[in-house]
Amino acid sequence: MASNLSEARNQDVVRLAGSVDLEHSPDIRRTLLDAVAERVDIFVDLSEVTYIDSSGIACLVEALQIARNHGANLGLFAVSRQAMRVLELARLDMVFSIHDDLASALQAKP
Amino acid sequence: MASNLSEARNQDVVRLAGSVDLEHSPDIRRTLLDAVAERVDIFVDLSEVTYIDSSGIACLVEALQIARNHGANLGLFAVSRQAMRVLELARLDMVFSIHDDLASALQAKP
Amino acid sequence: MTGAWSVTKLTQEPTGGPIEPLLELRFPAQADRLKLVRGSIRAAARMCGFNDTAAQNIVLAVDEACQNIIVHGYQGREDGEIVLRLARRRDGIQVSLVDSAPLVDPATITPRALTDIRPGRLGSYFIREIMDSADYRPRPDGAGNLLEMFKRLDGTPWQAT
Amino acid sequence: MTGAWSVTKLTQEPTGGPIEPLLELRFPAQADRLKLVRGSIRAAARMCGFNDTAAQNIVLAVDEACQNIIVHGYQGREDGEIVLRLARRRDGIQVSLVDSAPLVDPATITPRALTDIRPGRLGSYFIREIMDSADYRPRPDGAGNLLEMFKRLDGTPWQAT
Ligand SMILES: Nc1ncnc2c1ncn2[C@@H]1O[C@H](COP(=O)(O)OP(=O)(O)O)[C@@H](O)[C@H]1O
Ligand SMILES: Nc1ncnc2c1ncn2[C@@H]1O[C@H](COP(=O)(O)OP(=O)(O)O)[C@@H](O)[C@H]1O
Repeated sequence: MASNLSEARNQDVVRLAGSVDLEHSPDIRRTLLDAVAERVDIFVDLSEVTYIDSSGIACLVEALQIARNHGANLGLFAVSRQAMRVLELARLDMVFSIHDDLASALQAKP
Repeated sequence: MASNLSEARNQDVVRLAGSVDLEHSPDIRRTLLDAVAERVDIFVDLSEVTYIDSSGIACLVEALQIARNHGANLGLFAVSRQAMRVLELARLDMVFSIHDDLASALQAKP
Repeated sequence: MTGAWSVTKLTQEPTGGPIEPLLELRFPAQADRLKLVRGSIRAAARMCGFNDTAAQNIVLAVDEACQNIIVHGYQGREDGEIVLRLARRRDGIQVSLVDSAPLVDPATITPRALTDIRPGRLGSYFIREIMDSADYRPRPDGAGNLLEMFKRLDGTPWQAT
Repeated sequence: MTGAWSVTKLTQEPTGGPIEPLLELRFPAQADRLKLVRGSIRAAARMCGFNDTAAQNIVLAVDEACQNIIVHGYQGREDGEIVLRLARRRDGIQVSLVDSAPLVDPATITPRALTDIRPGRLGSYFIREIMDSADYRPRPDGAGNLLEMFKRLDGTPWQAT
């Protein structure tokens, strides 16, 4: 129920937490688009996401598209059970590269 | 939010779980009163209690009184944070004997 | 405290600024419905700025007030309904409960004494312990009761009147 | 599926036995209110017999339908209100949403195709994926829309009409 959302930018890692929903997606979208604007690979930590809706998924998809247009990538890691359920519902679990943790995400960098 | 309540009688241990509330307290009262009717010391496991209200507390108090009238005791152990908060609000944390786990509860038996 | 604990400064002198409606819930006065509203009360309290422990206490107080309407107000009448309104004020949360039960005499609502170790009178005790005010009065149309409760954000303790 | 996905067997031929009202919620059509109702939807779905994963999916579907009313129906109008009714049927959960927004043409509600990798049209896609039916029609008084959704307990997949 808690909607506390924290985003921490640390190099190429963005951490989303709490409810990634209509209330918070405008801020989250800004954060993600700022991150991908730098044209480096971005990894998004979804471990603390307790709720995500279509507006949250849309932010991730939009950022992924921009990253790819730059020849970069946007990967997800430590995806919470709640977030994975919704990614699977959206059939986007095969579209994003999804990693267990940051270490394997960095490993997988081409 | 879940209201699944399970009570397992095992010798002198009663386990309460889920919501110990107005919906479930008639059943819980029956279980506790049956237990204390046997005139032995009873230990109640509250580790899985996610919600308890006045009707749940009332069941525990009534069973405690009957146990004491028999010269027996009713102790609580592994009290969940939610249940402890309510026992403290009711100022009953000093009335019940409260133990960390079943082993220490049995140890404390006079 | 002098017998009843019904009239408080809150309703006489609302000083907390504008009241912002958050959510209204309407449900049959039955014990198995209370689990459906607890999450909303908790989330509303969080939205008003309470920490999670305080929010859980507010859930308990409101739940107890609903239970009293179910058990004492409607006395098990199957067609009873409860309306629960949650509103935000700058200085706290305001919770209103409306029923269509026979009029309550607030003087009969006597919480247990602290030293009482008996099964009853815990509900009103929790309400008084947790909330800053609880004001029972008849609905304007006389067709039931209105219970107005308020909990301040700063946690100032209960003030008897 | 033929264009719109609005008319289903459910409303033409209710076969699920009596409908038992569980809870009605009424709130301003604003994004920050949705967190207040999610817990109730989840608890109601559990009460109707759904497991927790199914209940969380139902929360998502109903939340998306509310979002569409907020974003597309009221288009940010501040005085809009949403009424959400949760009811139990022997064979599942029935969820109704009432608004006072301009009438919706269900034919314009076109979920994304599975292969679409674009940010939009996910809301109606989730509703269709999760629920067994979603039936949009005008309120009897014409003053807004009524969306009637149903999810069967046995999980029979979506049936286009
Ligand atoms: N909504 C109400 N309508 C009528 N009487 C009430 C109501 N709330 C409380 N009371 C009265 O106040 C008494 C104390 O209530 P409470 O402390 O909740 O304890 P209990 O429900 O265990 O009696 C009740 O026994 C009842 O007589
Ligand atoms: N309640 C509604 N009122 C008006 N139009 C709606 C409503 N719900 C859906 N729509 C229409 O259906 C389209 C698809 O909705 P949806 O799949 O939720 O995606 P999105 O909200 O991202 O556009 C919307 O763009 C809108 O045109």
